[in-house]
Amino acid sequence: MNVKQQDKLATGILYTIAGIIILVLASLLAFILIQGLPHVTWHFLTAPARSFEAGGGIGIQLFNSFYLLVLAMLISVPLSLGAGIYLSEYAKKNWLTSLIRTSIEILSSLPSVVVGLFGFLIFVIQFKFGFSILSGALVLTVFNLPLLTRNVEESLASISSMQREAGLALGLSRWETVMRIIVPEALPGITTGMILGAGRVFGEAAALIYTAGQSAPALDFTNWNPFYIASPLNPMRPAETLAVHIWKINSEGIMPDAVAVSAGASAVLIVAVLLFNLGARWFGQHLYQKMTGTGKKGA
Amino acid sequence: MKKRILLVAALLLSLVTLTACQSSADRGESITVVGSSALQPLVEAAGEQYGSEHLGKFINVQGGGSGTGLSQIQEGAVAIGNSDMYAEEKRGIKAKQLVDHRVAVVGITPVLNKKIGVKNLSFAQLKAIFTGQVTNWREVGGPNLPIVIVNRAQGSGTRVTFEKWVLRGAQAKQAQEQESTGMVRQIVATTPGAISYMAFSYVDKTVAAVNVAGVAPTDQNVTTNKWQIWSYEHMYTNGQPKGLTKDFIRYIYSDAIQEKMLPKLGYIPVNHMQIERDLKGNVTATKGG
Amino acid sequence: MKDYDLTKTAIKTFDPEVQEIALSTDDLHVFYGSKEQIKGVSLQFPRYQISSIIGSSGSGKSTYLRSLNRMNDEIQIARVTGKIMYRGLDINQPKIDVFEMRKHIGMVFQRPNPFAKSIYDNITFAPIRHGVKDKKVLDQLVETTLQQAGLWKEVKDTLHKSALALSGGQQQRLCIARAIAMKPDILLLDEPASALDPISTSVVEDTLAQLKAHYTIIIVTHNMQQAARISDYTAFFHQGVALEYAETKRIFTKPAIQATDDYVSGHFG
Amino acid sequence: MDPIRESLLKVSHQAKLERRGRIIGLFCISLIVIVVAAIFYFVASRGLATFYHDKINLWDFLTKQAWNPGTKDSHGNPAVGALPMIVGSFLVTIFAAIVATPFAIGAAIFMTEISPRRGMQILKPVTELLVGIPSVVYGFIGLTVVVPVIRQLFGGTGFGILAGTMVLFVMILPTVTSMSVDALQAVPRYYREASLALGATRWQTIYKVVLRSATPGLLTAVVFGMARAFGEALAVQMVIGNAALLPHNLVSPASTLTSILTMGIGNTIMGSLENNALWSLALILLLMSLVFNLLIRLIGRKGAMK
Repeated sequence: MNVKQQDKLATGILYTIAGIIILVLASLLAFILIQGLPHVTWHFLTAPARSFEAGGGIGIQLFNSFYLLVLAMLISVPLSLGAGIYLSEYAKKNWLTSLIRTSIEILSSLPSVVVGLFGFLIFVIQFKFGFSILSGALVLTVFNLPLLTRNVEESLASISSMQREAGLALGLSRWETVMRIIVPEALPGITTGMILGAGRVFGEAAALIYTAGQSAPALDFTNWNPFYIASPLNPMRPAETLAVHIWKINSEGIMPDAVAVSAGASAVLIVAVLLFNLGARWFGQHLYQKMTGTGKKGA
Repeated sequence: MKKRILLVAALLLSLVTLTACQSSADRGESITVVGSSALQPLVEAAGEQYGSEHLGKFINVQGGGSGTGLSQIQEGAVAIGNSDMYAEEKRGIKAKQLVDHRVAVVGITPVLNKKIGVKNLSFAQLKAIFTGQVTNWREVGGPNLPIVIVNRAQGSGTRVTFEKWVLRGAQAKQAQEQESTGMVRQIVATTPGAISYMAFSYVDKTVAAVNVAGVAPTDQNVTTNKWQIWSYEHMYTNGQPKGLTKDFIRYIYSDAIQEKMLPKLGYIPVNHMQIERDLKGNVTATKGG
Repeated sequence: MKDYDLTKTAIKTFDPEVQEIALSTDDLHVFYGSKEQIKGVSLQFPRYQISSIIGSSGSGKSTYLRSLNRMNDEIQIARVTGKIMYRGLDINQPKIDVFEMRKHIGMVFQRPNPFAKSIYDNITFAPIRHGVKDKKVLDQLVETTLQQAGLWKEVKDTLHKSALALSGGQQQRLCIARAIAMKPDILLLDEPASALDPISTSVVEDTLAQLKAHYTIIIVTHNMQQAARISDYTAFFHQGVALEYAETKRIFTKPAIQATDDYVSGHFG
Repeated sequence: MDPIRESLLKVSHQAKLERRGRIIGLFCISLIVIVVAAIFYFVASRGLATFYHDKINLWDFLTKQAWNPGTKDSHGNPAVGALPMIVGSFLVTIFAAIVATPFAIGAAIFMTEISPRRGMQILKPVTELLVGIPSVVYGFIGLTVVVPVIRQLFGGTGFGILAGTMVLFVMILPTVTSMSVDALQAVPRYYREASLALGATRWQTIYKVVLRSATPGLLTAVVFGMARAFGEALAVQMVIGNAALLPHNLVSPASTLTSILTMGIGNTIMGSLENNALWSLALILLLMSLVFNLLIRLIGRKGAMK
């Protein structure tokens, strides 16, 4: 076989591989959507769940997922940004830093159930937050911080050190240089990481079972006073999320339409992740343009 | 941008602290019930109904398993701990300080994959199957098909009850384990030669329940103890219940729950029992019988 | 490579009464880890003059320049000892506010490094952060600095376009404009023309000649013709030592040291 | 007095900002360090209690095959042999990596070398979307699709190492792919140009130049994927069968450290041997993740030296 044929063959194989991957994903998506979408109605999206009768919806779970996501990201984004900046800009290159880095990375491959149990013992019991959105958001923060921090650090490190020198040579502090020049430039990378993190938050079940809880008490959508117990904004109420709901009905569901609810909820979850993905990407691009004054990424 | 994020975070944190400090009067009242996944549907349904009848009062129900329920109530982290077994049966639990409320009875039946076709098994056969002495359905009057055992997780209430009355102290064969009844049912339904066990309420058309020693798995047979594989569902409180906890437990014992809701969900009301069985398995007739 | 006697040096000194000194170093040493990069350099840079530093690659000329406004502080393994005298103060000591100091001792780097922002923002960014808020003042600042850097005509209609869209030469002049927008006392340039084509280079050189009226300029270059063209004084570095420092004309016509002679006549190494 | 000289001796606004920024950063990183330390302490203290408090022999724990912490064996010792789970975890991880590597690297080559435009427009969003699918859904699909198919093809129950491998393969694919893309993109363009200019075909260039110089990065991607696979719990638990038995073949029910851990943790009482033994499994997971990490570093260092 001569080199030309080899080249053709290899290209063919690569096309096949790319095709297979797309096929696998397409069939995955199709499977979830075809099974689930027929069950998705406006009623399904807004009605509260029923524990043992047919006809329940996922309204509260859907809201909980989003609220938890927002809360978790509000806590973890600034923290990971601060930590990532510290690691990439300030930390001395010594054994202590590398120890910290290593332990953060190890934490990121810990099974989420271990993190969930840790959160349960610390936040739910020790801090007496109970099964609540707050406990859930905190445990998701713990769960997500290593990944986000690493991502921020890597994104910052990928920006040329010449940019830092430029800022410093103008008499700016390293902090201001990083916050106003390096971070905006690293924004696409940081946003991608945040999106992936948010996707993990949205789909996480194991860590939430013991922290945000598995019950979705009825919410009073007319009362937005965060102190009222049935208020959607109350961070101290238990909140079953969509992923936990899927897990629960798959394992212990006794409602007659459990299969349909589970399939429908999975489809909604996928669609939500997809929409979120696109939205965050658009937002990141928008922010990047606004902060750097560029139409497109420069040369 | 950073400042804004920090500001929002600070606001939220203060909000949270405020919320935590607020008196219970303006934010309603709630208790948390944790534990046995077998009892979870009942308490959840009852809690929902209770909440709709008592405005501003909320019952939060969590699963997690009997072990979680017992250890949480022992630590005083929750108001009620649900369990499928007596607290005394679980190692590491100081049962003395806990108050037992037996709110329902659940019968547990062996279930088979429908294609096996075996209708009746003796206790000896069941024991032989689950200890691994018998590995083919042919040996117990079925088709020539290897037996696939599906267990619940070690320590699960359903498994403890089943092994207590079927194996009677013998060591179970190491086999597949599943965390939840839903998974077990799905696996038994789709795997040729599969056998497992589950609460009556979970048995549906996809799996086949069998008679044990000629006794059918019915509520009626449980109330007379002719069907021996059953357990009480316990709601444990740490000390005598007070306030909302007490009110809710009383509500569970009310006719609205016991007579109307329990049968619909597949549980047997405690006062239907014609016998009483204590921790050691001693059976005595009750007033009802 | 020939071995030159590093102890034999010819360093010009100035009489402060006659010539005002903008910046000077006294026995400056720079260590990267355990390696000594600069081995005790003492030089005086006169005010409103262009001084250039020449020498082969690895002679330590850039390292020396970077320590003048303490950019070497940002390299963790670097350690600088000796005195850097500026306005009667040794600025190589912790109590000196390094950020304030860098406002007065600006720097332009070897490769153009504009921020990923618009041309306008590139220039106004630092002044705004240092407290200039008035829009009119900023507009004026952008125009004057760009004019001083010889870039105004080319970009005056595209001020709000990304600076990254400019050519390399334009970017470098923008960086110069950005540096002088801080109205520094002293401008340090680290081979500012090394990445540029000949035309851009000559524009940058013209720019520097004009800036000389208001700024003290210290420029590192590997291009001897450039040093000869634009500078008033020239220092020759070799292996971390300043071997000779004198009027530029003298360095290129009658060097006092053999090494300098070899270097400027192309027989070096 | 010289105002510039004066200002040099004062603390400037920027210096204050710098100090504040450093403190904020330090605060964030300390918080993370505290959390990490707390989790490590937490897992280690409970995981080690099995050996100190309950007097289990470490060697027995690692090599014995019987896992039944609630009961005692013939010598009166609790049966806590974690070997089946350790073997199971390693098998699914290694197999998943073996299957995923060619696909991931192939896809990465496609995206960077063959058809960057289409690759980046279709394949990249597609792989990133895969990351967003929750593991519950993967497990659900594994249970309803993969397990029956395996049962049809190979007999048995369908649960086992093979099913776990298939599910993990799809789960780690996006991670490995996107990291491989990064590794390939890091190869300077002039390497390729030089090779092509010398008359090499595209495939020769990819194979002999690009892949070779990206090897450390690609290895890192694979090891990272393995670390992921090792720690995955819910999805694997749904398809592997969770039998604490040494697997005889790829289609007999087996178990992993995570599956046994996740399953048992709700049914045991804090402080009991059953519970401690599960935390010992978590400790093994933690240590393995340390090993994977060191491996990644080692590869990185080798790559840097080249």
